[in-house]
Amino acid sequence: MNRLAMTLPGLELKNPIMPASGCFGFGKEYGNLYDLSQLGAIMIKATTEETRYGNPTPRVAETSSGMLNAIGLQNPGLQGVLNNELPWLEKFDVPIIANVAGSETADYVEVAKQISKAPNVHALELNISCPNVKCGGILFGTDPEIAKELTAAVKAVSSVPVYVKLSPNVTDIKAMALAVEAGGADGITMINTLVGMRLDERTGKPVIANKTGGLSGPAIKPVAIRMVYEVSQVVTIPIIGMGGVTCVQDVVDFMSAGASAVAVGTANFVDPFVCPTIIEQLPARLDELGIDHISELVGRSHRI
Amino acid sequence: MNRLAMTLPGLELKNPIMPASGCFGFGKEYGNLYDLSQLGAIMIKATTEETRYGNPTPRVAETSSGMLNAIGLQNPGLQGVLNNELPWLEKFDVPIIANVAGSETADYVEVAKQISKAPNVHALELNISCPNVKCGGILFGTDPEIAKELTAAVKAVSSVPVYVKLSPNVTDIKAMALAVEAGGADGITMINTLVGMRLDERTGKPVIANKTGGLSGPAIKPVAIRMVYEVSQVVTIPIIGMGGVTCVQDVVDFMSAGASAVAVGTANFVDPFVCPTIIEQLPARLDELGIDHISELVGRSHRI
Amino acid sequence: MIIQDLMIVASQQEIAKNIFEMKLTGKLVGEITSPGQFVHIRVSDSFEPLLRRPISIAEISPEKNEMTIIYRAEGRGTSLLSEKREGDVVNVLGPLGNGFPVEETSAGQTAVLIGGGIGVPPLYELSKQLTANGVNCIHILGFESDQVVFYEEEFAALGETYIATVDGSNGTQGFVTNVMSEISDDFETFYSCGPMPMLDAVQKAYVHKKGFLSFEQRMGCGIGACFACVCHTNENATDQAYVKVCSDGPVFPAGVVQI
Amino acid sequence: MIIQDLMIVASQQEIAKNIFEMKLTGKLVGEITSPGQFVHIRVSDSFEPLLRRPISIAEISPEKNEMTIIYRAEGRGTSLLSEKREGDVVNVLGPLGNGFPVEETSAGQTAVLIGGGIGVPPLYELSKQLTANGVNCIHILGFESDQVVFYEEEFAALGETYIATVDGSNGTQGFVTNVMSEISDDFETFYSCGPMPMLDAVQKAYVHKKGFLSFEQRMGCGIGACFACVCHTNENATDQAYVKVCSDGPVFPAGVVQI
Ligand SMILES: Cc1cc2nc3c(=O)[nH]c(=O)nc-3n(C[C@H](O)[C@H](O)[C@H](O)COP(=O)(O)OP(=O)(O)OC[C@H]3O[C@@H](n4cnc5c(N)ncnc54)[C@H](O)[C@@H]3O)c2cc1C
Ligand SMILES: Cc1cc2nc3c(=O)[nH]c(=O)nc-3n(C[C@H](O)[C@H](O)[C@H](O)COP(=O)(O)OP(=O)(O)OC[C@H]3O[C@@H](n4cnc5c(N)ncnc54)[C@H](O)[C@@H]3O)c2cc1C
Ligand SMILES: Cc1cc2nc3c(=O)[nH]c(=O)nc-3n(C[C@H](O)[C@H](O)[C@H](O)COP(=O)(O)O)c2cc1C
Ligand SMILES: Cc1cc2nc3c(=O)[nH]c(=O)nc-3n(C[C@H](O)[C@H](O)[C@H](O)COP(=O)(O)O)c2cc1C
Ligand code: FES
Ligand code: FES
Repeated sequence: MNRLAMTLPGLELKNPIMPASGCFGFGKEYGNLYDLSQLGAIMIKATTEETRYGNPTPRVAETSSGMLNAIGLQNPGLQGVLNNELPWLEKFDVPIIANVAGSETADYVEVAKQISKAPNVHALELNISCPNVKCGGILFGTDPEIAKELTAAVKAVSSVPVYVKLSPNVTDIKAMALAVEAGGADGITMINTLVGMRLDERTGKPVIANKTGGLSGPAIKPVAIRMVYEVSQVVTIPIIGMGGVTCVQDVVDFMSAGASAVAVGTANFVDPFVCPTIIEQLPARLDELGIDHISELVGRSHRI
Repeated sequence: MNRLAMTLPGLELKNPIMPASGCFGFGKEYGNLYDLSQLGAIMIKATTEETRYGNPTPRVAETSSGMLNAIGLQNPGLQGVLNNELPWLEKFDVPIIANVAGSETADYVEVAKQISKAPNVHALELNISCPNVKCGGILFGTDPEIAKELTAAVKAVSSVPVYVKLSPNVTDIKAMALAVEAGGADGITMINTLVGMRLDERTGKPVIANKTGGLSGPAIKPVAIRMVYEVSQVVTIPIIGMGGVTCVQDVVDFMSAGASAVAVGTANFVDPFVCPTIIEQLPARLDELGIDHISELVGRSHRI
Repeated sequence: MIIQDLMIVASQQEIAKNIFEMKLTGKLVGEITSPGQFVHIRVSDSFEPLLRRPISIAEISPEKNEMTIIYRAEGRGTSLLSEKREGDVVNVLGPLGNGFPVEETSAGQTAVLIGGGIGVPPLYELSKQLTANGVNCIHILGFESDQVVFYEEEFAALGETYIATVDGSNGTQGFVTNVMSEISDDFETFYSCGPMPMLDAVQKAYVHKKGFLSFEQRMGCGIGACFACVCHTNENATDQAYVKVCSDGPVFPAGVVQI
Repeated sequence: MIIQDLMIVASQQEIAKNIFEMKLTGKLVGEITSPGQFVHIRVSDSFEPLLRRPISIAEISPEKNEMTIIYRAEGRGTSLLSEKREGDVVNVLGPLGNGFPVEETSAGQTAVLIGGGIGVPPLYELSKQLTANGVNCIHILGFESDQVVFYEEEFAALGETYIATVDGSNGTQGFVTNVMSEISDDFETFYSCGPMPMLDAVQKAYVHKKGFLSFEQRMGCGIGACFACVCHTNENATDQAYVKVCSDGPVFPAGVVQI
């Protein structure tokens, strides 16, 4: 028995640890550092229909126990990803979750339809929550009805299960979760970044060229845990949790809150080996907690 | 000329620095440590009509660069505050901002009416945003229409200007700000805490008895700065900014974002002398920035 | 008076497994008024970890402006504290709270001091002051195992001392209550500090005696302003009556606080 | 190969006002392939401050497994780094990026090395390697004032060295461009590192020469995965063409990057 294995829609995970979208590119750079087959899965950088350059620089700024980013969905476009990025990843024994983005429903549908056919793409992650794209994107992530319709439209064309990534910048995260579940989502990934800003100490102007950026890192973990805790009690589809994970205890916390798997974002920049390190340390932590299989952790915060 | 003086509705501030509500009790404890007349103002702990014990303990938990609290509006009740707390503060030359809370409109109105008559209460701060009270409270803070009506009802009875304290746990902070402005608010104070949770590392259960708590401290500063930046561009009433202030640069940042004064919350627990220290250091920082009067900072992030 | 003092580490020593004894010098020591008071320590210059850590004062040497604290390096705050070296500066707020009333036991009388784990430290200064006053002190100290027993000899030098360990690796096997049931109850007062279940058991066992218990709660400010550390009292049935552990306590007469 | 190495501080010294020279030993040194590569340093064991800091490699001594970095202690990250002492461990990721192409200048030819402020350090190892190859190096180094000038003698030992300071307190008053306009342009290549406006001026002044510029950008990962550090290139008009400073650079041939 593999005590770390988890099964989620479309995903047979050796372990529940995967790098989060946008924090791991398309895997190449980290693939030079370690064997990517160790990972439970890989969430690749958002893919849009056309090539995107993204926002002007500076695109990142540091904050207390966190960072802001406004990359702006830079990516080589659907064809670039299909032709140059995904094939390279085929040599690893690891399922890919393709992060799909766009400005309107038609874009999402087109990308979803085609990318879901790639042999190593086992699931889609609908990025309806990126705070750094101006047109459209933000609406999808904050209006339950629109999110539901988009989910349904993508589900209709996707060859693989569809996870929807929720934005924390909403009044009622449960309503958003229930809406995408009703739209047919097979799972939820959460949370994306909180919208934040840092000002230059001297000039008082925003440090990031895009002005606002997405806050990630340990600073947001309490918000993420709370949201996973709330959402996991109202939906029946599984959750991949994220937001500030840096160590094995954070993984235990997210799974206790109700996540069935956990993604690691910003921490990859601090320690490029963070994912394999966590995976290596998980069994010992389960022993300390007296737990046989990692699935026993899921939702224990609210189980009686 | 006092280069730190700021004038806001109801408030002649020697300097724009004041302790935030709930982080300074009713002033007595800090009054034993330093002369409270140094402060620009004092925001006292939330007052409700009746005496409240608040939530069970544990009520606080630490997080990365932040903390969670779920005090639950413990306070001696309106009569207790009027009879025992406010009179003690009269010996200091400092305007008091009374934080008013309740479960329904009638409670708010009653407290506002009476407490606004106290001689040293120069303004009210309507706490429509406390995330730790179950009944009612949370609704006021997230629905623009209800917030507007509450503001209008309190304005109708208050003898002093009314500031409304906004919750960051909303999809559209600008809509909330515009609503309370339309309801007649004289100013806005922001932000209250983000809703978060911490789990016990071993048991996986919430550390805080109330389960969720309000996240405060440096971790939330980027969210607060972003919201002040956004709101100050759509309202004409002044903003008292807060969220993670620990040092003189944070004050510069909040005023640059668009705040006319700044409140210090959690940092009082870390350094009880933080407010007088910041006040003392402000003139030198203005010199370094080449700024004559502190009001020149206000909104420079978005001024051309 | 409460002051914020930049104290100097005079020494730091691991005296049992993960248990550190730290001696600090500074003018704060001159403000301490009773054993059982505590200090609130900033473990880092940065805001991470954010909150101060409450630690009891274990011994004072006013003539040297020196105090001792004894703490378990457990979470990230106390671990950082344990990395401080002789000569380092530590930001300490204190003295805080109201300690044990030494005057409640008179010369010639007997007092029983019952401590559990990291509740033991404040009893040391208490015992020193009581014995200096001519009080006969009996110490009952409970620990997990012999590995984490500390100050056994120091207490023994002041009076009769019994150790209880959960695994029996030192002294009586079991809890302080196992020792308590074996000693004579020919004493006037008891003083206790330790985990809640222990305080509860002690209070129940000695319900007819005059006693004082020191409580722990999660803290924010440590000075009475934030209402983080409240406990219900047994005063009335409305559930409205409370005390703050940081400023009203941490020591309360037995029976006052709802356990 | 890029590795994450726990390097040991061999020495740390303030060599000018707020400018620190740190020598680090570890096997990472064996992986360095060219001058102008940089390392990404974790300044704290905690996650506050969160991000690594990119710092150029200023000198290498492969035989000692030692490298030198020179940095200005400015913000909270570099200030923490400046508190490290001999024997401390520093978590270093590297070597990163592509450095200056030494082979682009042949023995007997002349190269002009132009550095500004904290852009000066990588030029030192570059000059050492060039001169070792028989290249004649001319150094033009710009600083704010004499207080922050460093390595003047070290550069002078390798070749002709001109200093420019904004306030004129050392060398020519003004910028590196003031020196550039005075020296002969009888040279084959130029190499430059410093602030954007300086790189821009250098590139414009030497538009007909073969040159290499090292760029700075805010970074996330430092290895090419996060797209934080991109710059537009002059390649086409669609604005889609870009390079990543961390993994494609930081050194690019003059003219490639849009300034
Ligand atoms: C009045 C008082 C006196 C104390 N005296 C001592 C003493 O002399 N020696 C000693 O070893 N310990 C003592 N403690 C307990 C000590 O405060 C905690 O062990 C310590 O705060 C844990 O911090 P950490 O960094 O190890 O843990 P973390 O897990 O990092 O702590 C996280 C947060 O929880 C709080 N916390 C965790 N455990 C406790 C606890 N048991 N009580 C209160 N807050 C807690 C911390 O202060 C911090 O805010 C005392 C507690 C109180 C209230
Ligand atoms: C390839 C490269 C090589 C460098 N080599 C050197 C060197 O040899 N010596 C030296 O003193 N400095 C060098 N720098 C600049 C150095 O990285 C910054 O001065 C440093 O990161 C500032 O960190 P801080 O903690 O002082 O400032 P903070 O204000 O705390 O920094 C906040 C954030 O902004 C980033 N940041 C701030 N300034 C810069 C900058 N100029 N470039 C990139 N990121 C920045 C920090 O890395 C951090 O993420 C180099 C930069 C790059 C990109
Ligand atoms: C630099 C950066 C780029 C990101 N890009 C994407 C993206 O393309 N698509 C997406 O869904 N999320 C993106 N995210 C969000 C992360 O996937 C993750 O949801 C968030 O950062 C919270 O996790 P963390 O705190 O572990 O970083 C990005 C985050 C960062 C820091
Ligand atoms: C322990 C605690 C108690 C608080 N109580 C109140 C309160 O009674 N009323 C209120 O409006 N805000 C209350 N707040 C919120 C603060 O006033 C402030 O808005 C928030 O903490 C953000 O600022 P900070 O990061 O500087 O703490 C409380 C915050 C804390 C930490
Ligand atoms: S800790 Fe703030 S009141 Fe006790
Ligand atoms: S810093 Fe991440 S791509 Fe360059």
